[in-house]
Amino acid sequence: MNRFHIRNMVWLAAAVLGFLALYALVQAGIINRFYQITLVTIMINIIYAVGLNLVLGVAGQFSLGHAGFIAIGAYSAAIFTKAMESNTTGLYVGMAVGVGLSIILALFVGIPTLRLKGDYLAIATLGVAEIVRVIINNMRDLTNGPAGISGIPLVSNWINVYVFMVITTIFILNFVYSSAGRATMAIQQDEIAAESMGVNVTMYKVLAFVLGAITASIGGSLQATFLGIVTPGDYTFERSIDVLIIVVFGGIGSFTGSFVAAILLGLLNVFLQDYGQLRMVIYAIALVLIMIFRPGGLLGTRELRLGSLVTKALGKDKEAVS
Amino acid sequence: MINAVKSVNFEVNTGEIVALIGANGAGKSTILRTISGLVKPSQGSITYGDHDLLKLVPKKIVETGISHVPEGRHVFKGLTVKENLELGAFLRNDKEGILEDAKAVYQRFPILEERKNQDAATLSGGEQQMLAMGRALMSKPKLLLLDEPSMGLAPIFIKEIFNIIVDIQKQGTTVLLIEQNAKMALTIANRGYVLETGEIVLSGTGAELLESDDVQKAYLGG
Amino acid sequence: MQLFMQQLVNGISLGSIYALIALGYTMVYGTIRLINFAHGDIYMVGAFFGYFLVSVLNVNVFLAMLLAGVFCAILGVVIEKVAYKPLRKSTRVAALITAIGVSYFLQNVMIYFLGPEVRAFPSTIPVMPFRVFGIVINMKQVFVFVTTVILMIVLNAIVKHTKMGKAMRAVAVDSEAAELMGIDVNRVISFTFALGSALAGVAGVLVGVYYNSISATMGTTPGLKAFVAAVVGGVGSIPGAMIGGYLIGLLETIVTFMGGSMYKDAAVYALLIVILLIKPSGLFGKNVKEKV
Amino acid sequence: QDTIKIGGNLELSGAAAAYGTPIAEALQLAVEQRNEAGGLLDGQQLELFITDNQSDLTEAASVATKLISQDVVGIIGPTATGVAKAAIPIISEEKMPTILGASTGDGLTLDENGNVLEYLFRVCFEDSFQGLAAGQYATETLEASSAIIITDQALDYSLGLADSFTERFEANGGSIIKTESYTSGDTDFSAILTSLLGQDFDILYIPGYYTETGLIIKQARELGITQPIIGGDGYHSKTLIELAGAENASDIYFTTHFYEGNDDPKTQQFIDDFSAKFGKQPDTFAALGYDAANLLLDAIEIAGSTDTEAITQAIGEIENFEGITGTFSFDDNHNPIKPALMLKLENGEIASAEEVSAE
Amino acid sequence: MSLLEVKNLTKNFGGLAAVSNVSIHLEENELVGLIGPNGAGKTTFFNLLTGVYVPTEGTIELLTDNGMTKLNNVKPDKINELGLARTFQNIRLFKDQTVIENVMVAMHREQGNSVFSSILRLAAHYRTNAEMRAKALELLKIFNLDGIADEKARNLSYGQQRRLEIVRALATQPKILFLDEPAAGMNPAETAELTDLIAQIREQFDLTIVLIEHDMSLVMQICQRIYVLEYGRLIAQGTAEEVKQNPDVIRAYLGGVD
Ligand SMILES: Nc1ncnc2c1ncn2[C@@H]1O[C@H](COP(=O)(O)OP(=O)(O)OP(=O)(O)O)[C@@H](O)[C@H]1O
Ligand SMILES: Nc1ncnc2c1ncn2[C@@H]1O[C@H](COP(=O)(O)OP(=O)(O)OP(=O)(O)O)[C@@H](O)[C@H]1O
Ligand SMILES: [Mg+2]
Ligand SMILES: [Mg+2]
Repeated sequence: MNRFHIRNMVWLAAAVLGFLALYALVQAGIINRFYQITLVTIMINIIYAVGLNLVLGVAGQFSLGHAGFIAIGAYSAAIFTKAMESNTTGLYVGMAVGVGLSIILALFVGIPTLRLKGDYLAIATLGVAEIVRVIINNMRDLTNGPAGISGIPLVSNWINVYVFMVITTIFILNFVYSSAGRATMAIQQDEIAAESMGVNVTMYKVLAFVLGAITASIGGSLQATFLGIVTPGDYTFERSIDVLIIVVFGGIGSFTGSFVAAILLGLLNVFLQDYGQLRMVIYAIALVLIMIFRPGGLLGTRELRLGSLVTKALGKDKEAVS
Repeated sequence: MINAVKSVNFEVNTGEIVALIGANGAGKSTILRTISGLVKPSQGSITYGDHDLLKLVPKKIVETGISHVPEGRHVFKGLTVKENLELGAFLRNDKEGILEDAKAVYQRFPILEERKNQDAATLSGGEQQMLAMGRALMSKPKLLLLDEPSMGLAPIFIKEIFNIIVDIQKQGTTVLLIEQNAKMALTIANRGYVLETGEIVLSGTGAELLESDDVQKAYLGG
Repeated sequence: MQLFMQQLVNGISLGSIYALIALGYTMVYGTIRLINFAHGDIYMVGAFFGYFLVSVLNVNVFLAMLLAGVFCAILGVVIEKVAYKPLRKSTRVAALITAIGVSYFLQNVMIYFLGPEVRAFPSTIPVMPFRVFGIVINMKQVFVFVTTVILMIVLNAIVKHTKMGKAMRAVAVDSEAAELMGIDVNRVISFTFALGSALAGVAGVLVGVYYNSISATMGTTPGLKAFVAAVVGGVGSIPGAMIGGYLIGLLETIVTFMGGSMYKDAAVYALLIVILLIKPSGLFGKNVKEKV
Repeated sequence: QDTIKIGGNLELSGAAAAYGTPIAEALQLAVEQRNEAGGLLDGQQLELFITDNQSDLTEAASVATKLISQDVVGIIGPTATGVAKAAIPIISEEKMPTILGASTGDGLTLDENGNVLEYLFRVCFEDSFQGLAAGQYATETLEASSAIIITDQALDYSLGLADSFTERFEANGGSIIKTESYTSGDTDFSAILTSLLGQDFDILYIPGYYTETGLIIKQARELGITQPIIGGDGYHSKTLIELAGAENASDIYFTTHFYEGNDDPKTQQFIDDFSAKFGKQPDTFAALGYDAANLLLDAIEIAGSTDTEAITQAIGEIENFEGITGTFSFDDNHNPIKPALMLKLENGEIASAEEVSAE
Repeated sequence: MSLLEVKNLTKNFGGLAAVSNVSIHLEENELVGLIGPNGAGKTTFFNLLTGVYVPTEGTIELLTDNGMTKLNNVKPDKINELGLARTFQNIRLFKDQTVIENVMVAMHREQGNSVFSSILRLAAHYRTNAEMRAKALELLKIFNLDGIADEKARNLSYGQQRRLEIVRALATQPKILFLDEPAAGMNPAETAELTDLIAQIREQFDLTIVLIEHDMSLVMQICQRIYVLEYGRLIAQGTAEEVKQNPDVIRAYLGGVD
């Protein structure tokens, strides 16, 4: 209990338990191949949504450019995984390169554009993502153009996706509940006041944006190596909107909400698969109804704070500091 | 659900100035918002002349001659001072009369005339307060609801505001006034009510309340 | 040089289409600050409505355009009442998601009932090309251009000089204060939607006639481009929407002319970003100043 | 009695809905006809599961596993090459016989190392085949020596055709003067076409779908571009002519899979049946889908069981399958061996149809 | 040398000179009033000093460890770091954060560069966090806000919100505190209480305080010196007594005696 706090232990325990539960279900064949795809899709969506929630819910930056960063991660993973001798190494090298590129792009784009407000930022980031897609589309030597890259070794499965989901979530949550996170949140509430209280607005905005880009890119890498194919058509602005829907549906600013929403929408999708052409109609109606009856999202801004729940239950909230 | 206002009974007679005073959060603004239809009370009734105000939407309430200067000014940002005043006269159609009334507002607040074509968003706090007041006057109200009209005003303008209130009373307008500046308010008011946590705890003529020990202690700092 | 002039004509015709859709976009945005993602789909419904009038009922195109306008106005008002009104007090992003839901709904209902295929709109306006200084211009181009300009002027007059226009601007800024002025906020918003959607309906038929091609997904791309046009021009500004439309139309054409056709979409977004960086509220947008 | 379950992994919504939907319809028609004719394997009825993959990669994979978990014995689709690729790892691993209707992408039936994917077949020829055939036709029959290509840059199909066309056209001594591109969904091509006005060329090669190419033809002809226009099977729809306008649809050539005007009674019967059921003319996608479906159904009958291994084997061994899109067998790469047709349009009518080859 | 030296400060908005050629100085531990009719340029003056607006002309210089440092063109967060903090005329709290979080945001610089320790949740993170919390609570206590430390700021009454703004500004450990109409919306009893508090924190934190206020009882009672603005220009300065007698001030601001 010296270097780590009891709350960390609680979260760690929860993550391990979750893993074991899934493992058992997969072994027992209850989570069959079909549900594994659903499971992985949900988990990757969680990675995307948690990142976007940091940008939108905490920093208050309305970004519609998530698809661009996802595409970058996906393509670098695709290229490296195919090119390298060891596919697993390829994935991680590709992921690292994707993260690097995403950071560079996020800085390059973020520093000038993050001073835009609301919808203006949204359309500007959407534009950036579309530019990324057009470039990918036209760099046929590297990316194989609109046909995309297929035959990517299927290195990812539910296990490494789960691990990355846990890591990115913990990382982002810890950031949110740090002093820096508080400052970022303050910027969302009132930029001028935050600045006058000594908060470096540009830095924190860009930081949140970059973190969002990193997670998007990681998610993209995982998805590419799970599915085995990447095509530019898979990263249109509609992909950004899908992620946005998860975040809003769960409750902007609520990370628990993003989890719940990703799971529910994933299951809704499975349920709707049997409805053929009606499926999108039903989905659209569901979307409208959900927003009408729960405009603040499922959980509003509420959060499941497992750590504090347990420490409270143990009655050692105060003295656990040592 | 917070019950901002519990059970409040009071009346305003035609031609009167009635002051509502009370500490922060007592529910004063909520009462005005209920009268102008911005919030609907859980129970009770508000009648104005022959009208049952609870049955009317804000637009209809304005049509009956009620005008509300809300807390926090709520000027139309992005529109000029002039356009703000024109919106105050939204339900009127007498072009000449509107022009004349705008002139009268400018006369009372010369700074507004100087800022005529300026975006209301960039007005100083006090200027916005004056604009909100001027805008309400543009509708030629029969009943004027004022929520802390002197807030943020320089002493010289506070005097002006209270002069205006007395003036328009003379012209036949009824005024329901919320003020932190209880002394001034009670001085010009015919009657007053003291509100605490959603309930009326005291009422009387302006002079009576000014004299009251409770009021002295709680609201006049004396 | 002559080729370049010809390209300018092409750019202006294309720009007219974007401008036409952008006008309705910007109207709605200007009043309730909602990115009405479904606007492009209302335009699509308008096109289909016109298609059935013209090809099944043999209605005259101009009448069809008018009727499509009326139909879409009603549709717009219904959508607003059902889907957007309940969300007026919630976050803007929530309303945006609803708009996206409505967009998916319209598009997929049309696909469900009419199929995803492209249909040919009967060509009813004669092409009648004529030459001015060696540049070929046809009747359709003239028609679209003139319609767009007229609509822009009419709309601008409504917003700038009528009582309703003033009410729209007041509602945009502070709907509660607007109510206190005696403005019927619901009616103003309905009116805005009716007008914006009517424009979309007219545009739908017009584009159907112009390109003689319609499909359930026809609204997506122009919807997005029109949105970009509205932002470039400054959302809420009616002349801005038109200028934005023309700018994008011209840019696409010029980029293609210079041999960069594969990058024309990227160029449009690059233009958007550059303009926003220089003027964060678009060319004609009012920079809403915040008093500290 | 048990039913025999057939799956459809098709684009009913999303970007490729216009191509997946006719295949789904043809599939329905084929299954319905077979059921009316008494079903398969001693009167077992067929049950069809068509699931929408939304033209989305992940969905296509998900739908594939879902169909497999519903115990289908064979799958038709997906349609778009990219979408199909997302489903391939799964059907290969699960050993599910799959027939693609209109996925023309090169090498789709082969794995990364060039080995044939055992369970995957398609009834359409490859992009390169069409491109080469068109290149050959342009130089040999039309005697063209210079060409301009306009591609849909968002469409691998279009780029694939353009590549192989270029290869053959240049090999035969022609030259490509210029390449322009547009994006699927565009409706205004005047800028591209105007930039061709001053150029001297013999033909235009515009591989793409009728959705856009119909408009390109119209706008080109209206601008006074009179050169022959050549395309691929994406042109093969009545809508192309409607979009272009009959008066503009002249001197148009395209490679395709079948000719609705041929006197083969099978073809005419199909057209009648399809029109009767869906109230519209079938296009190539429908024709290919119909062949894919019937091929699978025949294979089940031949296999004599619903064992997927047996069905797979039966598909591979089918000889001279008599389809709407020609009579064919599969080559070693599971591509159909059949000639392409080159159709020519004059005034919106098919004026001629001749067999072409890539040789 | 003065603590803060402002020379010939001017700010134009289009044709309007909101602040025009104003020179003032502030000494250590002073309590200075800034008054003037509505629209005189008081808030704009604060905005210039705290970096929200960039001056059109003139200089602002602050005494720091490196001598007089020019503040023109320095960004607000840097100015705050140099020791200037403020409250706002139109309350600008972080409404959806709790009272104590509002204060802790203002203290974030203190925690130094510990993003790393935070993300990894090292024990150090919890320690500094607890320390900050304790410190924030102490400050809240002075203004009698500690009882509602975990309430969302938006739920506070107007008077409480004004006080929280002061606490938040204090938490940045300023040398100079600028208060823009701290008593607006308060009744006389509440104003009197606030007056005492302001005097008290000046003592306790060894602050220089500048306040804009229209409530003359407050201004006259505690300000050692007063500057008066009208139409952006400095029209008078001096002690409360001097200013009160000044005919220009009476004409422009106080109004004639009734
Ligand atoms: N929409 C609302 N939701 C919840 N509580 C509310 C709402 N509006 C007002 N309240 C609460 O009702 C109470 C009365 O508020 P009101 O604004 O009427 O007070 P007031 O007397 O005008 O105070 P002040 O002098 O500060 O303006 C307050 O405690 C306030 O927090
Ligand atoms: N951004 C701006 N653009 C244009 N004019 C402005 C801007 N900001 C302030 N002004 C004008 O400058 C003048 C000074 O405004 P300021 O807010 O400084 O006044 P103030 O002295 O604080 O008044 P109050 O006591 O009413 O708050 C006002 O007349 C205002 O209209
Ligand atoms: Mg109040
Ligand atoms: Mg001020």
